[in-house]
Amino acid sequence: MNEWSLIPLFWGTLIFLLINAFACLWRGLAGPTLPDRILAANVIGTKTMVVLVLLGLAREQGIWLDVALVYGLLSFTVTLVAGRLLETGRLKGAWKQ
Amino acid sequence: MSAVHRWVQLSTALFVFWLVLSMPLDLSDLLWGLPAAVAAGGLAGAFLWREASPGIGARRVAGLVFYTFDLVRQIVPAALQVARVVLDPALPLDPKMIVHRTPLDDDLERVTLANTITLTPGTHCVDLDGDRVTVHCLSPSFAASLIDGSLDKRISTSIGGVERDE
Amino acid sequence: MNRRRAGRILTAVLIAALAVPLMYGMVQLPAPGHADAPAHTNVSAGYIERGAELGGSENLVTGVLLNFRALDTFGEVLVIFTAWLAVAAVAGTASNAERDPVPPSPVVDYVIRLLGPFIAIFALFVIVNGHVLPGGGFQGGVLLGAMLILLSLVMDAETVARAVSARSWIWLRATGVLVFAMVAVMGLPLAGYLFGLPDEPGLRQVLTVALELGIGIGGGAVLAGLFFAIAGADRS
Amino acid sequence: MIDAAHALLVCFLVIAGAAFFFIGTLGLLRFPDFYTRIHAVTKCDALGAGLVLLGLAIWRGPDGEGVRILALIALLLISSPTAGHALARAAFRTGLKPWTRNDGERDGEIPGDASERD
Repeated sequence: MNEWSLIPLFWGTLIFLLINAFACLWRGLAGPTLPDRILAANVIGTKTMVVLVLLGLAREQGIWLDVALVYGLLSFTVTLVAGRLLETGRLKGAWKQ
Repeated sequence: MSAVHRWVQLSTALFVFWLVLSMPLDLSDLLWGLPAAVAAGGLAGAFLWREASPGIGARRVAGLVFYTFDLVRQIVPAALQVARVVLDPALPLDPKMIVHRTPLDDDLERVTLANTITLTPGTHCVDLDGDRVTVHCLSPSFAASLIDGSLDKRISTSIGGVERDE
Repeated sequence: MNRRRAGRILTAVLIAALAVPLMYGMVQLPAPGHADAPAHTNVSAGYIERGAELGGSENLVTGVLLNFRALDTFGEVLVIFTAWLAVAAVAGTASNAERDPVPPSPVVDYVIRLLGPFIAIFALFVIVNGHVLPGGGFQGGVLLGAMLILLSLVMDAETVARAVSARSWIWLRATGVLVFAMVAVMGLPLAGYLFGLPDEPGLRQVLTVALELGIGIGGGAVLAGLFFAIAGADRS
Repeated sequence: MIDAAHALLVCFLVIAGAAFFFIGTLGLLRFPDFYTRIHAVTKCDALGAGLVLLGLAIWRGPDGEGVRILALIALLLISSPTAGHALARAAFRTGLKPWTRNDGERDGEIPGDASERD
């Protein structure tokens, strides 16, 4: 359908995002506070999600999209649970008003 | 709004989502999707939205889609401003915490306000408690549209509307 | 201090050293189902030729997992359930949640309530389509577990107790094992041996999806149960 | 001609998204404290991922995958600010003090060097 192939662009973007994600690891390593580290993990999660979608399109395999959706949801869960752990100092089965 | 109405509303939204997931469609997708959506919608209505509905009807969905485009139009120029701050070697930051009292009184409107503040470059919603919104801004100039109330007004015209969907 | 720093740098180097070959390996992965892939040139030729016909599933992996190697998969489901039993025995089940000082943010509360049913539908979609697409019970179970964990952040204890009593949690967690055992025994009259699936394609598909649903629901409940047990043990 | 314009639009969106990702990374590494970092990160990530995914959705056209990418964008637009807000609120409620201009000037500290705050 497309006479122009954009696959090289996708691979380039993918590699660029991976380099970015590795740079973000520095903040996760250096901190200095716990929220900073959680934030770094969150950022890397978003980048990974986009990388998964790019990988799916570059390799013409639609299943990566579902993987990306699952990954995005899990990364969201991790950030919220980590934030809640930070906020209350403990994890809880249920919250009671 | 009655429980049955809520059930139908939630299940319809879930069924549409199922159809989006299973494109291209065939008959077995419909056969599996319908009971799954009805069951999940019923459970959600019974346990998650027992006291109230999410407050999203067809009109509000349209309003939200419209609002999203509006939001993107606001975000891009402000993002460029923040980009300038990040790239500036001197980092011209002057962070401030401000408290804003919002006239919006509906859950969805307040959540939209908080997420709009967070997505708008230069401001970040730190806490939402009743009508008190605590906002961290990179410099006071970024919060102008929040303080003068034009953000609240824009949200209430897009998704508040003259009459509620409920 | 210096040793700690050195340890950190060493860790970072080791992780990078691990990540680079992993990424290289992932790019080198042959396309799924490609005939030249090393995994496919030997034994699996037979699977590829007759797997779809004998396995009772459009997806070869699912056919192998749920039919040819059903006993192995049954073992995996048992292992997951046993893991929860062991953790629950050591850590307790944390059913008596006490008052939590900080209420969750209204934004988080609203968004989780809004997204929760959609996550559940997506999980069911992954489970039900496991026989066509890669994925299936275990992955859908992870999603269900994530949804339960998310909901537990914003739901109050009474609603949770009303939705699922402590007793039915145990049955939910055992769903995978129970469904598997049932299908295994049903194989005796239907096909003449344990784990046998009948020849009729429609019935075969229903049984496969039932297995996937059992794995998914049981797995999700077990995952959430592990989280709750560990979370409960943390607050001394 | 249509094809060329289509491809150029996709190129533009993907590259613009990648640029925002880069700015977000830079902000995460350069900004002086947690609150300012989370600013850079939530915005640039949501916008960067949104633009890249929008470009990809346009490239795929209105088939199953294109629509699924749109669903992914919708998820991102809801989840990303919510996660950012939850994290900032957790930090705020546990008493993490925001950095202000005066701190930097008083200590003669270079913004971006946060090694003293713990």
